[in-house]
Parts: sequence; structure tokens; C-alpha cells
Amino acid sequence: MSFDYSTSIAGSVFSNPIFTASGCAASGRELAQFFSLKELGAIVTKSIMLKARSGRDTPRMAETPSGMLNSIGLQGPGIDKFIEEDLSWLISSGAKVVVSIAGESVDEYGALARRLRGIKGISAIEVNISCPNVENRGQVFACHPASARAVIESVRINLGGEYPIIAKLSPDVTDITLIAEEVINAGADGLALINTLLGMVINPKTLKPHLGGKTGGLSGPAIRPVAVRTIFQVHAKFPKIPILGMGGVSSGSDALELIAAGASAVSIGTASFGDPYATIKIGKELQELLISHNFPSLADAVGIAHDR
Amino acid sequence: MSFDYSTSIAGSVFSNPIFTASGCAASGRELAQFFSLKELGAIVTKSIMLKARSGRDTPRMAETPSGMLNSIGLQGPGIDKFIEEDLSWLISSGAKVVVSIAGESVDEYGALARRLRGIKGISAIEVNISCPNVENRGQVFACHPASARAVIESVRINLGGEYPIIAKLSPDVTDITLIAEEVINAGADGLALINTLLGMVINPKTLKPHLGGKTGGLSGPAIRPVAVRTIFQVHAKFPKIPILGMGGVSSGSDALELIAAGASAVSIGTASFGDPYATIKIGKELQELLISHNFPSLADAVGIAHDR
Amino acid sequence: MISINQRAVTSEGKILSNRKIGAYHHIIIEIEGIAEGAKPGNFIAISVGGVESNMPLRRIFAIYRSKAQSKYGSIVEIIVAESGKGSAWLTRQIEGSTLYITGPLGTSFPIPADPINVAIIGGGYGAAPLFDLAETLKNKGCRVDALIGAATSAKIFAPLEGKRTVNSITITTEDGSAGKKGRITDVLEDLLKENQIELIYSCGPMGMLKAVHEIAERLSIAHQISVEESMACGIGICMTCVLPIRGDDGIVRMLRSCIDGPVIDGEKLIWSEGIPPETLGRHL
Amino acid sequence: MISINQRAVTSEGKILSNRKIGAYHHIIIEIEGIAEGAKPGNFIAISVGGVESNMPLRRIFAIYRSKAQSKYGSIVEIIVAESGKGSAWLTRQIEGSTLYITGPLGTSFPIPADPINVAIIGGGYGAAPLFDLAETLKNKGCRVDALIGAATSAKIFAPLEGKRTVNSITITTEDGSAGKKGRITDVLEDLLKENQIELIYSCGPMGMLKAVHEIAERLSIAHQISVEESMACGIGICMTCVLPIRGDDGIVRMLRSCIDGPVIDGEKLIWSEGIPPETLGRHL
Ligand SMILES: Cc1cc2nc3c(=O)[nH]c(=O)nc-3n(C[C@H](O)[C@H](O)[C@H](O)COP(=O)(O)OP(=O)(O)OC[C@H]3O[C@@H](n4cnc5c(N)ncnc54)[C@H](O)[C@@H]3O)c2cc1C
Ligand SMILES: Cc1cc2nc3c(=O)[nH]c(=O)nc-3n(C[C@H](O)[C@H](O)[C@H](O)COP(=O)(O)OP(=O)(O)OC[C@H]3O[C@@H](n4cnc5c(N)ncnc54)[C@H](O)[C@@H]3O)c2cc1C
Ligand SMILES: Cc1cc2nc3c(=O)[nH]c(=O)nc-3n(C[C@H](O)[C@H](O)[C@H](O)COP(=O)(O)O)c2cc1C
Ligand SMILES: Cc1cc2nc3c(=O)[nH]c(=O)nc-3n(C[C@H](O)[C@H](O)[C@H](O)COP(=O)(O)O)c2cc1C
Ligand code: FES
Ligand code: FES
Repeated sequence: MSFDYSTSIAGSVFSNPIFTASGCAASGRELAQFFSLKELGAIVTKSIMLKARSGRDTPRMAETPSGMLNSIGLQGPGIDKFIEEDLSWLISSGAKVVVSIAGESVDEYGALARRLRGIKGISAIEVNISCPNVENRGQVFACHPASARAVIESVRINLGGEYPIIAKLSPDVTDITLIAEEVINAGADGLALINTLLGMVINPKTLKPHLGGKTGGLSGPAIRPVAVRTIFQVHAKFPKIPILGMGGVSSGSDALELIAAGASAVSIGTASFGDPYATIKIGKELQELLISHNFPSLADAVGIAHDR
Repeated sequence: MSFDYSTSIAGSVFSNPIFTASGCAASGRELAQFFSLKELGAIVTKSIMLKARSGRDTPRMAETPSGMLNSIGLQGPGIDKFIEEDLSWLISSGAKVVVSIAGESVDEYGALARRLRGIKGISAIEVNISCPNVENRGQVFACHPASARAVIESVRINLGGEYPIIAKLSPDVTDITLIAEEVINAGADGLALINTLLGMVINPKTLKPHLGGKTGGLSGPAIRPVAVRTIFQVHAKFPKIPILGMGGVSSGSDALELIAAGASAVSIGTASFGDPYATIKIGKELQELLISHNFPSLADAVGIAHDR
Repeated sequence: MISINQRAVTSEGKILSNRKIGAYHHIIIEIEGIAEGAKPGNFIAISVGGVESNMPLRRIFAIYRSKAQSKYGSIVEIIVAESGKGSAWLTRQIEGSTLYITGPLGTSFPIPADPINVAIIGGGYGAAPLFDLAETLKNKGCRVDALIGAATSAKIFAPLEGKRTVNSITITTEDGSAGKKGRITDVLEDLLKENQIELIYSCGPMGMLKAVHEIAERLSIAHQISVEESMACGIGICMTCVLPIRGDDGIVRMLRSCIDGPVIDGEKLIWSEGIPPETLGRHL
Repeated sequence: MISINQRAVTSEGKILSNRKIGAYHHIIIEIEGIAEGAKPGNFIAISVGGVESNMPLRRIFAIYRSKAQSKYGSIVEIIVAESGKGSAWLTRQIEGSTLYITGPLGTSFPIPADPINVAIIGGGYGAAPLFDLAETLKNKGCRVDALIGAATSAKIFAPLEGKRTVNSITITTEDGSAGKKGRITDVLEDLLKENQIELIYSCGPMGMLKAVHEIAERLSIAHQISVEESMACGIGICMTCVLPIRGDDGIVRMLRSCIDGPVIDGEKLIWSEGIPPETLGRHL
């Protein structure tokens, strides 16, 4: 009997559940020299904004115990140049593509969605409403139910139903299931859990915040227990909503944890910094584990921790 | 010139800023065979409840990358037996004592406070309103401004101003400065930051949540960047409120990060599990670092990262 | 309530030898201060993963043997089964490597005042602490019969010197690759009766301890067990390692198996799963 | 935009030798596939801390020398200054240890078409990648003058073979423990003029690069620098390592120093601190 490794998120089908994480694979091209991007479930592109953006001051990273902080601040070329240069290349490479977008206002999200309409080869839109690396943390739309809802509504209306919408949420909230509820009601077809946790490192020599942007987003294995908990909580409440899980996955066993908690696919972020082949390695390990657990398909393992 | 290592929290003076963390030193006696408890700034006792409590099912711990989850569930003998056996021993040992209390209702906190009145030898009361290891997470009073406020008011009234009140907050909230504001207005003299983050580990063999209580509290070096960020945010908004910092400190340099962010003293939790002498070692390292940075006193280093 | 082993020290040791025996690693460590206070049944807690470890917690190992004045100085020996990441790291450490250890910790096996007939029952590496115990018992004039079981022969820990200290040794393996095919409990009752055993010491997985206890209880034989609960600290400060134990006052409390154990009177342990309803302070 | 070094591979290497020279460690690694594509100025990214490391990110080291067909196989050499935890771990690794490495990465020093007079300027371990460069330049017929500076003699990296490849070598130390007392910039202008230098290659701390650049600019000498920015990935996927660089179109962009560098034309770098106001997409 053959094992079915494919996964689907609101109608979009992917050959396997291992995706890159937004901001951890640039626009895909850089990884393409190490392996064929077609080997991945999908490439999730770095969150793109309407206009070009230079990001935050350097230093932009600090290593922390089993994790790292980043304060990139959504550097990018802007949506037009992105579509023209990066996205067209990605699509032509044959990779499955999830485009991540980030705006400074509800309208900007809408405008981004409109710009993406009618492009053949996009599998889903990930709406990053949870980037902690913005000057005003009030801009983290995912921190408040009303703003989270408004953004997803705007994207839904402007996208005209062309691609599934995946809302990416922040764990830095009192009750993530409330935010999940709002974005689901607003029309999100899936959820991406979790973005980084807000953190800070103080340089022990200068005794100043180490990052140029002072605070940064905490990622890597350190945060995996928070990711598993969040996915578990949200899947318990909304078992039919597909979840793209992420947070500290660096082995097949880690990925299986997120899947058992309720994720239908898993994005790999920080692990790719430590090993360019991390996604490929994790994908193989996960498949072997699922088979050794006697699952006939990946889908049978999704959320299994809730039933046992 | 001699270096002044002492610290004070709302009038209570401690010979040095290194405390144990609540729940990570039991009632002090167990560590006393390794070193004299008088070497510590203070012992913070395991949060005590009104009645005896057996805690949550085992397994109660899972190691995670540079961290651990625990789901003890506030096991303890109840306040009367605690006062009679543990507290009296502790006080007679000559250690400085901070008593941590936890209740299931606002009234229970009040009752605990009343029970502690008039006991000579208590330096402060830490009010744990942020333990994630309770059956109903709605019981985490620190998650909501109104409940946080009600608890601290009740403690304040019932304590009659005998000891400083330190409110221990949870990082699992959308904006911790709002909770801080409420408890300060309610009469907290200081803040303890941070309690553990809510997390989960799924056992890769059984594919079930590993902990008996399913979720647990994440502690250890993994969470340090969240602790530093939280302390920094709260100290920026309330520079005059003393902070007892904690979260992933396992070296003098780690402790210095929390102090530079705004902590007047630092509790050591998980590190003591890995090394019974962790508090002593960290205390020495911190003192050396402060001296090498040319601070005339610990107090001069508190919050220094805000000024540089 | 018993408090932490008063002889515990925290110290730096050096690996003198690390050899594979069957499925296990036999590690001999030179370290000051631990053998000096160790008694059969005590354990040690070892830091794993080196200076830049992602594993903040110590790992717990029963003391297999220890000697304060060997020709290599003060030594402690352990038998390590590779299980997860920490034990795997330990088995990879070469001679001369440094280990940070706290010990001896926990309770020890109580030794009867009179020379009686005892059985030692070990499952897998659970046999490790029992042979030192057997020697002590032998010196007391006890008759000691050993019953050692495991899934397969590679997991039978029964060293030659150990065999010599006991009056008889029975081995069972589930796959029949050594000794009798089957489980410890298949032969236990006969062994207990034949040798008129008055006291059982057992150490191994909880399932085995429980099965042994059922037989011991039925035959009214005293039973000292050494339990293996997940321990975050090993020194009584975290409350992760608890088990429901009935006190002399009849009250059931969740006691810490790192300081009130690992050696526990089988009769006092409540063997049901989870926290028993009658436990002091049980919630709901 | 330049994309990632197309010759990069990820591979497992073995330490052939790890020797202390002065304040540094000279590590020779046998590894397939890296020397084959390496050019002077490229770097490698090494995993640190072993299997159970708490350090998820690779560490970056300039290639000092490499040889695809040495008698020990394909080798890469690096010079490591102990700085934080990862480099400290690296310096402790013994012969035979395994290292996981990605490389060669980044841009390389551009080689002039004609035999001109060049200077190589290295601060501290920044000198490491310059001697292989010097050899390539020498073979092209260039005159190469070297200027190596550091705080103290132990931090001067100027190996004997390296000294042989250059036409002259000047050493400065801030404490006067070797060569001239003072900084590189104290002697630089004279050296440039005397030897009629047409192109400078420099590698070292940003402060030094900047000081050198001011002189180069004043004297209108072309200046290729190798920068050292904090890098989380080294392969262009994280955007942590950016620097403001003016493109041929006149527009300033924050470019990734791991793939558009580390070797950069000094004239194109905007040397001010922080993100310059004219940078494309600068916020507020
Ligand atoms: C009193 C006592 C005596 C023991 N004696 C021995 C012995 O002599 N030889 C031997 O090989 N093993 C012994 N063990 C078991 C040994 O402690 C575990 O196998 C080991 O801790 C597993 O660590 P790991 O890193 O390999 O596994 P991981 O699964 O990575 O460990 C993760 C965490 O869980 C804990 N843990 C995992 N499995 C166990 C377990 N079975 N028991 C307790 N904690 C566990 C670890 O200590 C660690 O904190 C003993 C345990 C106890 C409590
Ligand atoms: C292109 C390039 C070439 C380099 N060549 C050499 C060389 O040949 N020899 C040598 O000794 N060092 C070199 N370095 C510097 C070396 O990468 C750092 O010293 C090293 O990463 C410090 O790691 P650590 O774990 O010891 O320090 P930590 O402070 O623990 O490192 C924490 C994190 O910050 C990063 N980091 C810290 N310091 C630096 C730094 N100075 N530059 C870049 N990242 C840093 C680390 O990579 C790590 O991710 C080079 C750096 C770059 C960017
Ligand atoms: C350097 C870096 C850049 C990131 N950029 C983005 C981004 O642009 N958009 C986004 O939604 N998430 C971004 N993230 C968050 C990741 O997509 C992911 O949610 C998070 O890192 C947790 O996964 P990990 O632990 O596997 O890295 C970034 C993370 C890192 C480390
Ligand atoms: C096993 C364990 C038990 C704890 N019990 C309590 C408790 O009873 N009351 C409390 O306020 N915090 C408790 N905490 C939280 C710690 O006091 C501390 O806030 C947290 O662990 C972060 O510090 P650390 O990373 O140094 O451990 C406990 C933590 C652990 C690991
Ligand atoms: S292991 Fe910590 S109390 Fe027993
Ligand atoms: S280090 Fe990641 S992009 Fe340069």
C-alpha cells in the first residue's frame, strides 16, 4: 500500500506538507541551488509590502539559547518588483508558491490582494498580520480581534475568492482562539501558527539592547512548545480549519508534533539558517515516521493527539 | 571603594539581588544542605494555597530545547501546615523569606494574606496570579486587568500594609504593561516578571500530549528573551516600580541582562535543577561583572539599558 | 517526611572507562565525595550535553557500584541504557571526559536486621543497583536469590561478579534468547515459594514492579521497590517526580520519589494510575 | 543583483589539525567540494556545538587557504579568533572531529586584468584571506605590498609562507609589541604613495575599513573591502546581514553582505552609520 504524503489547504493541494516559512527562504531562488524547489510542499515567500522597504537598522539578529531574535522589519522590493522579478521566476521554476503579504493599513492589505489577482501559479495567500518587527507594535493587527478581522475581510473582498487565504497569527496574545475565531469569521480559509514571539537581548558588553530595532522576533526550537500548544488549542476549537504550523521545527519528529497537534502542513524557518537542506531532511524524516506509525496518509495523522 | 551589592524592594532590603524562584526551591530546606540560605538575597517559597493540594497528574515535566515544561499544579500542604512547618523553619534558619501565595478566588487570596499577618521574618509577599498550571486557565488572574486588580486589592486590604506586595505576572498576554498598570494602581509595591509561558509537548511515540496535565509552563534559557523584553517594556513605563526579574537566567551575564532591562533583583528557577549551586554561582558571577563594568553599586545598573 | 540525602555533594568527575556490555554502557567515573556516602539504591544526577547543551536538566542513574578507596581513587559506576538524547550523549563520552554530578541522592534499600531469605528482582538495567545490595545482604548472612529479566539477552544485566554474590540466579527473556523464555512473573511465584523468600527487592519498569507486587502481596511477602519517575531536579525542589504514598498516619500524599524514594515500601505505594481519589489535597 | 555563490555545497568535513598560532587557532579541514570552487575572499559557514547544541546558527569564517588536491585530499583552512561561545567551541575541537560546513560562499576579490601595484591590508584575523589573494595577484604579475595591523603581536596574523608571497610586509601593533607602534592608518598613506598603489584590498574590523577608505578616497585609489556583518544564514535567505550599497543605477539599497558581499567595492558602500536617508524604501 502506498503512503499518501500530500496535503491540502482549502482546496489547494501540495505534494507534501513541508513548506518554507515566510522570511526564511527569501523568494526561493537562493535555496534553488541546493535542491529543486519542486521537492518542497511549497515555498512561502518573504512577506511583501506595497512599496519597497529598507527594513530596520542592523544588527538585525541575535542568537539566543536554542533560538534567535530577528528584527528585519519586512525589508523588500515592493509588490510590483516582487511580482515582476521574484514571483515570475518562482512560478516558472515549477515550485508551488504561497505568497505572504504584509500591509501598514487595512487598505494596503486590500491593495496587495488586488495586485495579486489573476496571477496563475499562486497556491495560496498568507496574510501576515503578526510581524512584531514594525516600529509601532500597535500595527500588529493580529493582537486585536477587530483589526485582525478588518484585514482579513479586506483581503477576502479584494482577492475575489481566487486563492485560499491563510491568516498568520501572533502567539503574543491573551487568547489566540479569539483572534482565530475573528479571522475565520472574516473569511480566512486557513491559519498559519505561529509567528515569532516578541523578545529582546541586551548586549552584555554595551548593556544596550543588542538589536538595531531594540526588540525582535524569537524563533527556533526554543519556541516549539508554544507553537504546539497554540496549534493544539486552535485545532481543538476549530477542527475543520486547516493549519499551517511552524515554530522551532528542525526534525521530522518536531514536525510530527505539530501535525499531531493539528497542523496540516509545517513551515520550516530558522532551521534552514543552520542547514540549507533542513526542509528536505525534515520532509524525509517526517515521511518515515508517519509510515512507521502505520498511518496510511499524512491526513490521518493531522490532529491525532486530540483523539488519543 | 567597596561595591554595594544590596538591593531593596519597596522598603525591604536584601544583601544581594539573587533570589530563588517560586516553585524551584520548594521551601528552602532542600537547598540548605548545599549552602547556607543566608548567602541568597532571599528564598521565594513555592506558591502556597489555602488548603492542601495534590497537584496535577504525572508526568509533570518535559525537557524542551534549552527549556522545560512543568505541570506541577501548585502541589502543597496548605497555608497552615506551611506556616507551622516550612515557614517557621525557614525564618529560624536566618534566611530572608518572600512568601508566594496562590488562590482560586479573590477571597482566597485575601484569606491567605490574613493568615500571613503578624509573622515576623517575612520580607515580602509574592502574589502568584499567573500560574498556567490550573485546570481552568480562566483562573489565571493575570490574564485579565479586572481580575488582576481585584486580587491585588484583596491582598492589600487583608495584609494591612505589613509587607511589600509583589505581583507576579504572566507573559501570555497581549500587553503586559496594561496588567502591570492595573496591579500597580491596586497597590502592588513591586512586580515579578515573568511566570512561565503556556506550552505543550507531544510525545513522539504515543502522539499524545506528554504531560499529565496536557499543557505546562515553559521555563529555562529558551524564554530569556521574552523575560528581558517584558521587563524592559514594564520598566520603561513604570520606572519607579521595583521588578523581581526571572526567566531563563543561568549565568551572571544572563542576570545582568535582566538587571539592565530594569530588574532590581533576579530569581533563579530552572537553573537550580541543572545545578544545585546555580544561585550561588550566578550571584558571584553577577557581582564580578558589575564590578568590571565599574558600577559602584547594583542599584546603579538597574535599568541601565534604557539610558544608553 | 524524609529530606534530601544528607550525604549529597556536587562535584566534577572524570570518566575512567566507558565500555559497551550488551545493550548497555558500563561507565566508571572517578569522583570525590560520592562513593564516600553512597548506599545501595542511591542514585546520581549527571549534567549532559556539554557546555553549550540544549538540555538544561540532569539525567538520573542508579549507582551500580561505588568504592571510596579503589586503586583509581574514589569511583562510582553506572549502567546506561541509551534511551533519548541525554543518555545517548553520555554513551558517546570518551575516557578522560569530565562529568558534573550530584550524588548520592535518594533513599537506599533498607537492610534487614536478621539473616533472612531475600530475592532481588531486576528488569533490564534495573538489575544494576541490586548486586551491590546483594553483597551487603550476603555479608549480613542473608540467602539471596536473583531473578533477572529483559526483552532479550543483550538487555540482561548480570555481571559475573554479581552472579558470584548471589545464591542462585534465574534469567528470563521474552524472546528466549537467554535463560527461560517468558517474563519474570512467569517464574517468580515458584522461586519465592521454593526459597521461602521473606523480603523482595525489585527494580525495573513500573509495569514489572506492579506485576511483582501483586504476587508479593498475595503471598504476603514484604516488597521494597525502586521506582523510576521522571525527575527534573533529583534534589527535592521541583515536585515533578511524585507518587501517591500512604503515610504511617494512613493519609495518602503525593511524595517526591527523588527524596522519599526511589526506594519505597511496596505496600505504601498506591499502585493505581493517576492521583488516587483519597490523596490529600486532591483537586475535584 | 548577485545571487548566492553557485559553487556552494553543504558537506561533512574532518579536522586534520587544530593548532594555536598566537591568539588564533589555525584549523585545517578535509572536506569534499569546497576547495574545488573556492576563490580568495569566499567564506564558509560552520555548525557549532555538536548534536545537542543550543546554538542553532552557523558561524562564518573566511577561507584562509584551500586546496582541492593536497596530499590529504581536498582541504580548507581557517584562522579562528576565540570570540564568543561558538568560536570557543570550534577551537576546542580535536583532530578527527566532524564539522558540518556550507561553502564556498559570498563574493570573491576581483582580480585586475593587468599587472598593477596593489596593497593588501589586514586587521587582526582579517589578514587571513589576503595571502591567498596575494598569491593569485603575484601570479598575475602584480606587485603586492602588505600592511598587517593588530592590537598586539599575538594578534598579528602573518604566516611565513604568506610573507614570501608579498613584495613587502609592514606590521603595526598598537602596543608596539611587533613592528611599528601604532595603527595601520599611521603608516598607510606613506606606503600607498611610496609603492604607487593603484588598488587596495582590505579586510578587518569596520572601523579600520572606514579609516582606510578615507585615505583611499582622498588619494583616489580603488578599494575593495571585505566586510564582517552578523549573519544568521550566510546563504541569502534571512536578510540580517545587510549594508547600504549604491547600485550602478545610483540607487542605494540594503544589500545582503553574504551574497552581494563580503567583498564589496568600497566606493559603493555608504559608510554612514544606520540606514542612510536616501536608501530605497527607507521608512519614515
Ligand atoms: C531513580 C532512577 C534511576 C535510574 N537508573 C538508571 C540506570 O541505572 N540506567 C539507565 O540507563 N537509566 C536509568 N534511569 C533512567 C534514566 O534516567 C533515563 O533513561 C534518562 O534520563 C533518559 O534521558 P535521555 O536524555 O536519554 O532521554 P530523553 O527522553 O531525552 O529525556 C528527556 C527528559 O526526561 C527524563 N526521562 C526520560 N526517560 C526517563 C526515565 N525512564 N526515567 C526518568 N526520567 C526520564 C530525562 O531525565 C530528561 O529530563 C533511572 C531513572 C531514575 C528516576
Ligand atoms: C564574512 C565573515 C568572515 C569572517 N571571517 C572570520 C575569520 O576568518 N576568523 C574569525 O575568527 N572570525 C571571522 N569572522 C567572525 C566570526 O564569524 C565571528 O567571530 C563568530 O561568528 C563569532 O561567533 P561566536 O559564537 O564565537 O560568538 P557569539 O557572540 O556567541 O555569536 C553569536 C552570534 O553572532 C554572530 N557574530 C558574533 N560576532 C560576529 C562577528 N564579528 N561577525 C559576524 N557574526 C558575528 C555569530 O555568528 C552568532 O550567530 C567572520 C565573519 C564574517 C561575517
Ligand atoms: C529572519 C526571519 C524573518 C522572518 N520574516 C517573516 C516575514 O517576513 N513574514 C512572516 O510572516 N514571518 C516571518 N518570520 C517568521 C517565520 O515565518 C516563522 O513564523 C517563525 O520564524 C517561526 O518558525 P521557525 O521557528 O521555524 O523559524 C521570519 C522569521 C525569521 C527568523
Ligand atoms: C517546576 C516549576 C514549578 C514552578 N512553580 C511555581 C509556583 O509555584 N509559583 C510561581 O509563581 N511560579 C512557579 N514557577 C515559575 C518560576 O518561579 C519562574 O517564574 C519561571 O520558571 C521562570 O524562571 P526560570 O526560567 O529561571 O525557571 C515554577 C517553575 C517551575 C519550573
Ligand atoms: S525530581 Fe525534583 S522534586 Fe523530585
Ligand atoms: S546572512 Fe542571511 S541573508 Fe545574509
